[in-house]
Amino acid sequence: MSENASAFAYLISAILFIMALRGLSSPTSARQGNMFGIAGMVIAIVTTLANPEVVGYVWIIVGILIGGTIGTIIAVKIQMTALPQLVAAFHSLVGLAAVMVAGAAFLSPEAYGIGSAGAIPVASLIEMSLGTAIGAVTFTGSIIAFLKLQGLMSGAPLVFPGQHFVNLALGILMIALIVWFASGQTGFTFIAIVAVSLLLGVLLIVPIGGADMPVVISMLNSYSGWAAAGIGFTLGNFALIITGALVGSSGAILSYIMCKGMNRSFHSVILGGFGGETDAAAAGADMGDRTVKSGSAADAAFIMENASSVIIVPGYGMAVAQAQHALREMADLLKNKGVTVRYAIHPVAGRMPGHMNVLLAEANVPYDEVLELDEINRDFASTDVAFVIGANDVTNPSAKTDPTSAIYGMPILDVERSGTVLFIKRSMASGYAGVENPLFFRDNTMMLFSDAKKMCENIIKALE
Amino acid sequence: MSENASAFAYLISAILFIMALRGLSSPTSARQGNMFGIAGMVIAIVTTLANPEVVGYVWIIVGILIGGTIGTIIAVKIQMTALPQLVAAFHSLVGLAAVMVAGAAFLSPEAYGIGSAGAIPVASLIEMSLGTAIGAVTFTGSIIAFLKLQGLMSGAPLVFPGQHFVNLALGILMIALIVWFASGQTGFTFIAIVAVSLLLGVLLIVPIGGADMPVVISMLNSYSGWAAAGIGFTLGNFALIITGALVGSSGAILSYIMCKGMNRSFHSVILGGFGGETDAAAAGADMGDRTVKSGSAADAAFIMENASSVIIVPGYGMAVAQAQHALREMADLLKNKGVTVRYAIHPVAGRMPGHMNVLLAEANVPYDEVLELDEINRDFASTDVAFVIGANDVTNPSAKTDPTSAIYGMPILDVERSGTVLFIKRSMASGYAGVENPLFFRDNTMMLFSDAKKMCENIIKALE
Amino acid sequence: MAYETLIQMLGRATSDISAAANEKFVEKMEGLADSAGALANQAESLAAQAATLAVDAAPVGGGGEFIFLFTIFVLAIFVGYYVVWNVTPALHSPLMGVTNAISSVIIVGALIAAGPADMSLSKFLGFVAVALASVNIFGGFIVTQRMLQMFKKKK
Amino acid sequence: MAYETLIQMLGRATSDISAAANEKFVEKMEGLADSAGALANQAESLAAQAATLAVDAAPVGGGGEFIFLFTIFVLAIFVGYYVVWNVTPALHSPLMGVTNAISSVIIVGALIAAGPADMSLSKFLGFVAVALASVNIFGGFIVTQRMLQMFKKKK
Ligand SMILES: NC(=O)c1ccc[n+]([C@@H]2O[C@H](COP(=O)([O-])OP(=O)(O)OC[C@H]3O[C@@H](n4cnc5c(N)ncnc54)[C@H](OP(=O)(O)O)[C@@H]3O)[C@@H](O)[C@H]2O)c1
Ligand SMILES: NC(=O)c1ccc[n+]([C@@H]2O[C@H](COP(=O)([O-])OP(=O)(O)OC[C@H]3O[C@@H](n4cnc5c(N)ncnc54)[C@H](OP(=O)(O)O)[C@@H]3O)[C@@H](O)[C@H]2O)c1
Repeated sequence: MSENASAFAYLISAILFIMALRGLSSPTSARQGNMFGIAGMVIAIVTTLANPEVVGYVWIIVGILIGGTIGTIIAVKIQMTALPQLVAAFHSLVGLAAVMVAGAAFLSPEAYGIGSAGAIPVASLIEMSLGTAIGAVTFTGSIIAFLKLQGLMSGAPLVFPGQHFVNLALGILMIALIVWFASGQTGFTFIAIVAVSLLLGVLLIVPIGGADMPVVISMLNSYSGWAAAGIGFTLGNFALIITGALVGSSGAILSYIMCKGMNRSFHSVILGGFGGETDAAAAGADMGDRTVKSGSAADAAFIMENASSVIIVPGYGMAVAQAQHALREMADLLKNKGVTVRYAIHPVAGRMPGHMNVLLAEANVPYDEVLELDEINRDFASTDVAFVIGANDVTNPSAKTDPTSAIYGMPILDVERSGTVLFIKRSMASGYAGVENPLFFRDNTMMLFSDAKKMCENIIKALE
Repeated sequence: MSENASAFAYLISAILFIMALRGLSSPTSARQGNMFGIAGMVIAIVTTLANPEVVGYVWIIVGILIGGTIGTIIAVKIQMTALPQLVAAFHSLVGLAAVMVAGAAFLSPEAYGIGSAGAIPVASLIEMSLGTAIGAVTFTGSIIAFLKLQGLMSGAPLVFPGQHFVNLALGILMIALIVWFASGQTGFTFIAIVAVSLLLGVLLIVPIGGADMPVVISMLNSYSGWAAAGIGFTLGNFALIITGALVGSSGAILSYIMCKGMNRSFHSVILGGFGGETDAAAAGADMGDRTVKSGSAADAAFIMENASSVIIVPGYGMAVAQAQHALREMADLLKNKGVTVRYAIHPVAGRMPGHMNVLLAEANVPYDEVLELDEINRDFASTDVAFVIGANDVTNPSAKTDPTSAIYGMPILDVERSGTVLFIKRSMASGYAGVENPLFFRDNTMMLFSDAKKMCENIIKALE
Repeated sequence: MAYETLIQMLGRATSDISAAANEKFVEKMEGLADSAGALANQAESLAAQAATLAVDAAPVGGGGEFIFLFTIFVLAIFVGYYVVWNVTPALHSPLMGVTNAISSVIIVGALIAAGPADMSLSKFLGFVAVALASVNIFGGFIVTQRMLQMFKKKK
Repeated sequence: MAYETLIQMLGRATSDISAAANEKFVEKMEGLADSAGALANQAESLAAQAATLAVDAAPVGGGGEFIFLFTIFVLAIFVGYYVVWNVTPALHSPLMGVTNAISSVIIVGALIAAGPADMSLSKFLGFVAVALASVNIFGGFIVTQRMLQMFKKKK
C-alpha cells in the first residue's frame, strides 16, 4: 500500500473506534459497537502488516497466537465480580508493551523513520523517553492496583515517612535522566529511565488505598492514551493519535465522574493515605447508647410481600457476596406476588463505574428495571420499602446534613424517604469512606445482619 | 506570520467556533459562547490580514466598514418576529460572497497558490466550479425564500407543468458546463455556470410552499457549509474546513429535526408543491353538522382564574399577531391570583426551530417556565386548562389516531387530556399542514375567535 | 496474501479456544473474522481510491496533503454532529444566527482576493465579497447576541 | 501594526452605530473589541510558539507535518469528550473494557519492530510487545462482548 493509502486505512480504523465508543450510548447499540471496534483493530493490524518493511510474519503470528490465546482464555473464564482486577491486569500489559515499543524504536530507529541508531532527532528522543516513562509507571502501578484489588496485597494505604520527598527526588532524577538521554542517547540512560519509572510506579500507588484503585486505574488508562498519542506523533500515525486522544479523554472523564460521585478531589485521591478496609472496621465500634432494630429473613419477607413497591439498592457488599443471582430470584418472587420491584444504582456504588449494572445484567435483570440516581431518586418518597443490600455510603444522609462529614456534598440515594428501610450487611461497620451511617439508628430502619447472599436465600425460603 | 503559525491561528479560530456552538447547550453559557464566536472571527480575519500578500488595507477596511455598518443596523433594528426572513436574507449574501471568492480565485489563482491564470489544476477547477454553483444556488434560492417569508411574493407553491424536466435539463447542462470549464478554463464557461446556477436556485425554490422555507433555509445553510469546506480544501485552510463541517452538520441536523417534527420526508419537502397559506383557508370551510362551542374573553378569564394550573401552548398565530407581550402580562395576572402557569413548546411550533422560545424570551418570560414537549407532555392530564394561542397542527390528535392524515405519526402536545382546552384563533381555518383539527368539536373545548393579541388584551381587562 | 492466511489462522485459533467455553460466541467470532476480512478488503480498495484522489489533489498546491485535510474534515464532522445535537432546542434560533455568522469565515478567501495593492477585477470581486461577508458577520453575531440577551431565568 | 488600527477603527465604527440603538450593547462591544485584540495577540504568540515546536518536530520525519497532526489530535480530543459523555452510565464498565482493548492499537508500533526478517534485540522486543498487546486486544474485546451480551431488555 502506498503511504497515502495506509494513512487512509488508519483513518478508517480510528473512525471505527469512534463508532465503537459511540455504540455504548445505549445497550441496544453496544454490541454492534464492539464489532466496529474489532473491525477497526483488524484493519489497523492488516494495514501495518501490508507495510513493505514488515516481512517476519512467523514471529508475528506466533506472538499474536500466544497473546490471543492467553487473552481469550482469561476473558472467557473471568468472574464478573473480578472485573476491576482484570482491567488493572490488562492495563499493566499495555504499559509494558509501550516500553518495549519505545525500546525497539530506540534500537532500530530506521524502521520507524526517525533517523539512525545514535543519530535520532532530539524531539523523537524526548517523545520516546516520555512514552517509556509513562508506560513503565503504568506497568508497575497497574500491577500494584491489581494486587490490592485481588487481595494479594493489603488494600490498606502503605504510608511511610518522607514518602513525598522520595517521590519528588525520583521525579527530579527522571527529568535529569531524560535530558541526559536526549543529549547522549546511550542505552544505559534508557535502561535507567525504565528502572526509575518502574520504581516510581510502585511508590506512587502503594500509598493509595485499595478502594481508590478504580480512580487510579482510570487515571493510568488516560495517561497511557496520551502516551499512545505521543508515539502516534512520532510515527505520524492517525490511528494511534486519534485512539490515544479517545482513550485519554475516556480515562480522564471516568476519573472525574468517580471523584465527583465520591465528592473527593482528584488531588486527594492521588496523594493517597485514604480508605483502607481496616479503617472501616474500626469506625463501626462506637455505637454509643443508641439502639438498633434488627430483624430476620422472615420479618423482611413479611414486610416486602405486603408492600406495593420495593426499590432495591445494591452496593459493594452485593458484589463481594456474589448475591446478584439470589437477589434476582427474590425479586422475581416478589413480582409474582404483585409487588413492583425496581433497582436504583448510585454512580459510585460498588468499586468501579457501572459495576452494579454489569452484575445485575449477569443475573438477567432486564436493564430497563435498573435506574440511575437522577431517574429514581424522587420516587423513594412514594415507595414502601427500600431494600439496601451491601450498600452503605451511597445511602448516608450525613452527606446532605453534616458539613463536617468526609462525604459531605456527595449526591446520595434518598432511601430514608421510603416507608421502611431494610439494610443487609454483616455488622455495624461503616463502608468504604469510613463514615458512620445515622440511618442504622432510625425508627423506620431494620438491619438484617448476615452475608448478603445467605440473607437473600433465606428471604426466598420465607417467601415461598 | 509563518505558514505554520497562521495554520495554528486558524486552528484556534476553528476551536473558538466549536466553543461558540458548544455554549448553546444552555442559555446560561450561550452569551459567552457568542463571544467565543466573535473572537474566533477576529482571529481568522487578523491572521489573514497578516499574510504578507495582503497589503491593500484601504479597500478592505472600507469593505468591512460598509458591510459592518449595514449588518449592524439591520441586526439592531429587526423585529424578532421577522427572524426567519432575516436568516434567509443574510444567507443569500454568504452565497454571493462564495461565488465572488471563486471568481477571484479563477482570475488570480497565484494569490491562492493554485497555479497561474489559464493553468489552474483540474482538481481546483472542479472545487471552484462546485463552490460557485452551490453559492449561486444558495444566493437566488435564499432570495426567493426571503421574498416568500416576507410576504413580498406569494407563499403558495408555484408549480408549472414540466418543472422537474426543466430542472433535470438544467442539472445536466450544469454538469456539462463544469466538465467544459475544467478542461478549457475559459471565463465564458465560468459565467455560464453562474448564470445557470442562479436560474436553478430560483426554479428549485419557487415550487416549495412558504411554510416549508425553514427547512429549505437550513438545507441551503448546510450546503453552503460544505461549499466553504470545499474552498477550505483548495486553500488548505483549517478554519474554513472545520467551520464548513460545523455549519454543514448544523444545517443538516436542523433540517432533519424539522422534518421529523413535521413527520415529513426531506424528499417531499424538496419536491415542493406543499403547504400554501391558501390551502389552509380552503380546508376550513367544511364543518359538516358538527357544533362548536365558542366563548368570550370574559368566559376565558373566569375559567382560568378558577383553575389551579394552566399550560399555555403558543403557535405560529402568536408570532403573527405579536401577542407575546400581552400573553406574558396575562400570565403574570394569573400567577398573582395563585394559578400555576407554564408554557409548552412543540419542536416545530411557529415557523422556525426555537421560534417560540425567542419570542417568549423577548417578552421576558423566564426560560425555566418554558418546557419542551418531552418535559411537559405527561403533565397535561393533571392540568385544568390548556390555553392554545395561535397553534393548531401541533395539538391535532389525528396525528395519533388517523393513519390517513397528512400529519399521522407526528408527535403532538396532548392538550386534549387537560380539563378544558381554550383555542384562540381567528376562524375555523386549519393550520400549515391543511389538516382539520377534531379538537375544535370536542365538549371540553372552547373556541375564542379573535386575533391573538386582541384576545389576550381583553382577557387581561376581564382579569383586572 | 500472507495476512489472509493470518486471519484464517486467527479465526481457527479463536474457535479452538472458545469451543471449550461458549458455542454461540464461536459463531459470532467466525462471522466476525469473515466480516472483518471483508471490511479490510473494502478498506484497501477504498484506500486505493483515496490514494488516487490524493495523487490527483497533490499538485493542487497551497494546502499541504489531501489526506491530512480529509482527516481533519472527517473529525470536524463528528465534532459538529455532537456539538449541534447538544444544543438545547430552545436555542435553535440563535444557533441559526451563529452558524450564519461563522459561515462567513469565507471572508478569509475574500480578503486574499482584496489583498493586492493594485486594482483588478479580482480585487474588486474580493472587495464586494468582503463587504457582503461583513454584513453577515456583524449582523449574525449581533442578532444572536440580541436573542441571547433576552433569555432570562426566573428571578 | 496595521491591523491594530483596523480593530480600533472597527471598534469606533461599531460604537457610532450602536450608540443610536443600545447603550449597554456598546459597552459590551467595546470590551469585546479589546478582549478580541488581546486574544489575537495571545494567539499570535501562541502561534509563534507552535511554529517553533513545529520546526523542532519537522525533521522528526515519517509522519508529515506537525501542525496537521496536532490539529487532528485536538479534534480527536473533542470527539472523545463528546463520545464518552454520551456513554450511558450503565455501560461504564464495558467502556473500560473497550478502551483497554483499543489502547492496544499500540500493536501497530510493535508489529513494525517485529517486522524485519533477521533476529535482533529490537525484533525480540517487538515480538514480546505483539504478544502482550494481543492479550489485551483479545481479552479486552471478548470480556466486553461477554458483558454486553448480558444486558437484556424486559421480555
Ligand atoms: N463505584 C466506583 O467507581 C467507586 C470507585 C472508588 C470508590 N468507590 C467508593 O465505594 C463506595 C461504594 O459505596 P457502597 O454503598 O456500594 O459500598 P460501601 O459504602 O463500601 O458499603 C459496602 C457495605 O457492604 C457491606 N458488606 C461487605 N461485604 C458484605 C457481604 N458479604 N454481605 C453483606 N454485606 C457486606 C459492608 O458492611 P459490613 O462489613 O457490615 O458487612 C459495607 O458497609 C463509595 O464510598 C464510593 O465512593 C466507588
Ligand atoms: N417551527 C418550524 O421549524 C417549522 C418549520 C416549517 C413548518 N412548520 C410547520 O408549522 C406548523 C406549526 O404549527 P403551529 O401549531 O404553530 O401553527 P399552525 O398549525 O400553522 O396554526 C397556526 C394557527 O394560528 C392561527 N392564527 C394565524 N394568525 C393568527 C392571529 N393573528 N391571531 C390568532 N390566531 C392566528 C391560524 O388560524 P386562523 O387562521 O383561524 O386564525 C392557524 O390555525 C406545523 O405544521 C409545522 O409542521 C414549522
